Amino acid sequence: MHRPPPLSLLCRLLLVPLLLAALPASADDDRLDVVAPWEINSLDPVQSGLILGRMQVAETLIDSDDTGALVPGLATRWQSPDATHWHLTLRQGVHFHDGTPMTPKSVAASLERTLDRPGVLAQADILEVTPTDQGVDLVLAQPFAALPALLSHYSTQILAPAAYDNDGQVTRIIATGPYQVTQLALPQRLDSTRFEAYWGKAPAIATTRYLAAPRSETRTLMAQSGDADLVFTLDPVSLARLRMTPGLALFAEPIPRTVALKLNATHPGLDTPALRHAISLGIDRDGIAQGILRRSDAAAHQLLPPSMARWHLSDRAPEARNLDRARQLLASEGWTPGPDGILSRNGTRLALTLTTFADRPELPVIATALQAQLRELGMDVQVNVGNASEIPASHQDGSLNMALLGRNYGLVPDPLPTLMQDFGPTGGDWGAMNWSSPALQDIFTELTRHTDPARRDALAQQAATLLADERPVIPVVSYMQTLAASSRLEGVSLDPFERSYRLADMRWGD
Amino acid sequence: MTPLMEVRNLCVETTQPPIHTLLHPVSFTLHAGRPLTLLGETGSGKSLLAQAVMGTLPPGLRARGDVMVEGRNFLALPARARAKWWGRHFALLPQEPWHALDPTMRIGAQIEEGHRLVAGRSRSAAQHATDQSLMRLGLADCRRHLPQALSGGMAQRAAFAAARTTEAPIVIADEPTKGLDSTRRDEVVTLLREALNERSSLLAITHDIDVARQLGGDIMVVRDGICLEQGEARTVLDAPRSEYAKRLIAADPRHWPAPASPAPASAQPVIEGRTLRMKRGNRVLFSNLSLTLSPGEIVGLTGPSGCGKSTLGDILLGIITPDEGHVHRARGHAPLRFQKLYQDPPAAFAPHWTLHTLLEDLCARHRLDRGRIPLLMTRLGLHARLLQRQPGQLSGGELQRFSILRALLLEPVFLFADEPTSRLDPITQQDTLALLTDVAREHDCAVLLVSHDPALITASCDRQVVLSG
Amino acid sequence: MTTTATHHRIPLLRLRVPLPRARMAGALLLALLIAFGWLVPLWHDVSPHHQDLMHTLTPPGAEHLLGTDPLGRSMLGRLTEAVRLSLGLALLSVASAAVPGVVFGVIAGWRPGLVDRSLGLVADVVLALPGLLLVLLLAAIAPGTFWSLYVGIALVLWVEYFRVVRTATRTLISAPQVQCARMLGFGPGYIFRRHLWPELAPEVTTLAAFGASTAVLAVSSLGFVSIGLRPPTAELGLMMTELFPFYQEAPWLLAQPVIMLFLMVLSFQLLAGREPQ
Amino acid sequence: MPPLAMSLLQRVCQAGLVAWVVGTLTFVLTRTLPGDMAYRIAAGRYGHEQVTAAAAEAVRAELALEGSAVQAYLQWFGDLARGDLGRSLVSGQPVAGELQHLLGHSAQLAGVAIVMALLIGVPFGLASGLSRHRLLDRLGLALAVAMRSLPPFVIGLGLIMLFSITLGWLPAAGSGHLTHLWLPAMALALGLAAVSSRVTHHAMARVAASPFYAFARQKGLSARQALYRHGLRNVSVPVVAYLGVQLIYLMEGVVVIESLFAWPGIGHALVHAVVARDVPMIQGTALVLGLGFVLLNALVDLACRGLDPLRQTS
Repeated sequence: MHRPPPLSLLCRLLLVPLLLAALPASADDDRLDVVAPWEINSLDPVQSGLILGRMQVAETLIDSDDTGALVPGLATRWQSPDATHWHLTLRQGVHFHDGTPMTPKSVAASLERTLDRPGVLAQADILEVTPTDQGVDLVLAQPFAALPALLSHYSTQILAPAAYDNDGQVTRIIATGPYQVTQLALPQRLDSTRFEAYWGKAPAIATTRYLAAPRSETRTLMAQSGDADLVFTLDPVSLARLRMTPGLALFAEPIPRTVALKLNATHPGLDTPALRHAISLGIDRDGIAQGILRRSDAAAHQLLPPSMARWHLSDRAPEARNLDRARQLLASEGWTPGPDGILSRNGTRLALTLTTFADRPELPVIATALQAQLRELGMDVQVNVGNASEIPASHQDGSLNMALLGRNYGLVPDPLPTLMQDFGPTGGDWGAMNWSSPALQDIFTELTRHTDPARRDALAQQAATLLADERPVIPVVSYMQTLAASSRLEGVSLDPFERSYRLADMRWGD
Repeated sequence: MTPLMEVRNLCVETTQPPIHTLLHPVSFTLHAGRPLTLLGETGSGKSLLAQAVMGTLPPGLRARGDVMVEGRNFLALPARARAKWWGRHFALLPQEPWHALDPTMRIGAQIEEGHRLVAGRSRSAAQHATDQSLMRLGLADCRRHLPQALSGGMAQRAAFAAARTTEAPIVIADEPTKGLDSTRRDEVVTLLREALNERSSLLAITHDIDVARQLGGDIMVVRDGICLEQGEARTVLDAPRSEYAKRLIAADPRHWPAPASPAPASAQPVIEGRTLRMKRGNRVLFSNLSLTLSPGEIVGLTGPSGCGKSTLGDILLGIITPDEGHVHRARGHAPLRFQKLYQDPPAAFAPHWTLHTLLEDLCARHRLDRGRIPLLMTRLGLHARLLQRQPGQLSGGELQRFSILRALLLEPVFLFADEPTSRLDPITQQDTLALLTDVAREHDCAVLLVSHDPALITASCDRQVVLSG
Repeated sequence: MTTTATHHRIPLLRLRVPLPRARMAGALLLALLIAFGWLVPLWHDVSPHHQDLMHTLTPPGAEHLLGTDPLGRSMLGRLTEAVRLSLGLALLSVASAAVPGVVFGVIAGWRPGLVDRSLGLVADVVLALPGLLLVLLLAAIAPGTFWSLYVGIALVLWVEYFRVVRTATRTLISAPQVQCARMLGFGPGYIFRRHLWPELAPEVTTLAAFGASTAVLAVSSLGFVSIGLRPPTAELGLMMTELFPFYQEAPWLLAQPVIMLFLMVLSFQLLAGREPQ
Repeated sequence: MPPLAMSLLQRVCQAGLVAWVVGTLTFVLTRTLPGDMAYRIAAGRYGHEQVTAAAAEAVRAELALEGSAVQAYLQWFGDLARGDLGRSLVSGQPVAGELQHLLGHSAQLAGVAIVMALLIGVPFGLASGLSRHRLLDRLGLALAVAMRSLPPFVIGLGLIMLFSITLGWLPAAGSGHLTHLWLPAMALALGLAAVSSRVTHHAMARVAASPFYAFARQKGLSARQALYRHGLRNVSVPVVAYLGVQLIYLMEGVVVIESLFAWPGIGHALVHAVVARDVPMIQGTALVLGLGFVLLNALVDLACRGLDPLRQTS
């Protein structure tokens, strides 16, 4: 008795959204679209300098090349008689994006401001920054040979005086890079355009856009659909697929970033080198490399990669998984399997909590793998996936057992500052816990004084050996920086220190 | 006198096997200006007949036979084509006008749309026609009302106006007076009579003998889908031949036997209302009203609908507190012994449980003697197997008798019967009421019986109270 | 058709009554799921946590009936665990949402005026609070525990039950059948049992059916923004997020928990017999 | 007091109460949450790995986190009264400004999603509600159940695969251009449409079975006339009323969809704020969402009154 409404009407209504949607996607073709995971949560270089640097909006005084050797940035020369007093000579004819020239005063002001923010610069405690007619002079409390390396860290990027308001907050990004910000929509998007008055070689590509896409699936899809021209940090799973995708070129470069196990050296199950060695032996690095990272060469047997030759023990053979050896070591320390297969020593079971965080999607997965592998050794491991800050926090209150983290030793081209942070006299938030070695401290202090390369090499090797034997932190796998680029782009290359996306060197092919 | 519609061996049966014949073949002719009334108790297939003629049978049923209209067999037409005749050749007066009107549309609009879309008049003409019909039906000021603002009678008239925008020659009225009190009922009947003229005619379906008598014309007595007798109204009503027709006519309260000799009003009244006053909104229902009931006394309460009959009863039961005055109950009676019978039996039972469960609950609650149930059931003519059914599966009459039984279990001293039989067809009504009064007298239980039918009250009560409203 | 009284006389009307067949199917489906979750491990004993990083993402086959996940764990093992956990927790959240919802709903519907108004206001406010916030905060209070997620979700869902039950109760409580029951001397308990509950039950069970799926989905959504992860436990919602990255390399993996959830919701649906109106 | 004014007054009270509860709840909870706030905030600011004890202490000092909780609490309401939502602890930018930007995007998304959902769900519901074939009904039910058991990100994925990878019609993700809106909106809409199609179906079926609908036909109205004049209005009331409820589901979906489609939205922001213990941001977001919800429901009320004259009188 009741007929459905005429089909025509129905279809029309159903089609509307599709029709609306069917508008042609307009990806601005001359603009260089860059996609990476990291969101921009502030205008302040101390917080978001990473992206400002990579998008080549802001620059540091000192730069580095692919080998990690320091090269001139906004400063052309830097020297110090005693590693305590430093003289930097600034590059001439540099202009900020607002057209004002870069002066020693403005640089000094910018550095001063960076000093009262937390950041790497804190390590070399700088007493004063004084502008000279040619550049700036820095006076340190005690010698610090690696200062130039610190000055290449993004948190020390130089902004124009007009960038700050009265109480030192950054209100606009006015820097010196080849690209200047045209629009910044926190936390997702940064549009920039070529800065015509740039001191160096003018970029070929006029406009760029940075888009933060936290999900790796999203990034992969954007690469596949051609929405983005440069897509960074691809998840291992999608690489094979992207290789197949026409119109895409894949780039990969090992980077000095290592996934490592941070151990609480006072925990009864971790308090001797032998125990830590046992854990190291229990880890199936190749399995993790193959199964999770999909790379046979990902296994890391030392904290620092071969690319950092000074700190890498080239003569030391990689240690394969060896459960029997591991069990022996554990037994030698009095840990023997109980009825439930869990190790125990006079009545106490060996139960550990492995803390990690999900900001890096692979970490929870690796943690899960480690959980199972250590279980084979007889360790009862609980995985706690939380917020990154829980690691330093629980380091400070001493509640941490084990933590799985990714540590970038190339934060500044010279790993020394990072290592000093991690393995200082009281350990380090992202390094050793309740472990310290006077010997290592001596090596570090010497390293801060000496500038003679040969001497430094020797010292570095000693340090590396010490860390490799004591294992306060156990390396698991090493990272690979990955990039999917539109094959229309020419001059694409990866920076092993992830300082720059090198957009200025790229151009559109045809 | 030309036949408007000729129905030959029309019968209704189920489509799925086992094939059930719900309406046995009937034939009749509807002449212009001469109404035909189908008389019979509810559920006797009358309504099916109307639906069969209209072609609005519910799914699972089908009609066979011929319905000749204007020389064509309407029944043979495809459903779509039949729908085109609705409102144009047939005007159906719905059973419950209140529900037949769109609750969210103003009365005027609901009539006007017919004039425009069905009769195809221009906007202005439609408006004019609407005003005309509203005027004629005395609804002039209801144009912008919503159905909920209308009384049953008004709604029936509005529906009538909406259904007959094209002056369709064949008017079919299905139980047009259902649930209306006598005065409203007469209005509707006159309304229907007005619809009759040399071009049009009326097929009315009712169980109300008065309606049949007032409409005149021909009558068909139907029961259980079988036509028992048909003929000229006067002859059938005055000299019924079929047994059933006789009973049906006898069941009219006016033909009931005189009530048994009134019980002697004992000194001790069981319940007493003194100087009661009640307002609804700003309208005074009654004031300074006093009445007393003695044990075993049956008191009738009549008055037009909305005059506060139910309210008075609820006051006596203590469900409502009066604005003024107070209710005095004889000492020594538990409040449980003051009970009520509802107008719509199904609404007074929890629908999801068998009567056995419900009675069991009652006995358990008050530690009653279960032994009395079978006795009372036989006394009330209820078959034991009914206990296993859920309320929805019983007929109104059966269910009402169960509510009497339920009340009796509590040995009531006062029963407020709020139109207990108005939803029942005449015969059942007579039986049920007879039972009620008899049983009440046996148990020395006072009854306040509400009805809008004075005849019924006079026929079954010792004395009566009339609320003027 | 004419009056209720005639219904039992016309046999075809029984056709109108919703067929119990659907419910049977629902019960059967649920039984199968339960069997899958609890019985399968009995004859097919694979640990859901045992890894084999050399055989990851293997397609369904003789060795692993449902294949292996990215860590080379048996999907069959994980699915069984996930079904057990998700069923249990879904029921937990449904219960912790339905019970207060119904209780307060009945109270509010029964006692118009102040009680009703204040309860209604509370409900409105809870409704207005971003449910996400409540869940996130609760998840943050007891990090890494599942119950906190599900109870947090319940905190949001109870309002639905409340609203439905309240309106239903309002109309019922003024109906003659309840007035009559009062006159017959029955108390609130009885009235709820015999008069209210039978009317409320279908609505509530239907809400519950959808509530269960909402809960599981919410957990997967939270997992998607990396909240509530707790390796190596398998839970349907979290499995979906875990397996999402492999949608193209091993679509069958993602499909498995999704299908399981679909069957779960469907079975609840069929059991409930109706949908929210 | 007329019912309309009454309900409006109720809404206003509700809004006030919401503001108070949001402020209090978020404040109390964030203060009682486990984990050191300073560290959380530092992590939010400097990114993981850059969080050090030093950084955390600096944050603690800068924000005077040790200060009296009660004072901070009252402070917030004081500022709120002056329409100041404070500054984000992470970005240092004014919360109001950020919300404006984020809310704008989320509102777009939600708005378009709801419209799409209605455009898809209602016609389907009407058709299946009117047709006598159980098939459409069963199909609708199956679809609805399927949609309710598919996590939003899977739906989103499917859409991207179809519309941007296979057909290349629409950008996969991102923001800044109108075309970026359609896919995320549709991903949300499909879920909603599943539900609203069922609501419509039931409403339509109920109306179609009602005596007044039958009478409308018997008056002589054609099927379409009956539908348009007596069907749609009566159906629309429950459908619109249900929109109010659907807004809740929307919120949950929005978070996922926003992060999948890299859409700068408020749900995404809320998650970040909670993770980073960015109290002013949490409070601001929650407040805006809460009030928005109250407002929308008030609108739904009005719409229902407009559609259903019964509500105006009663």
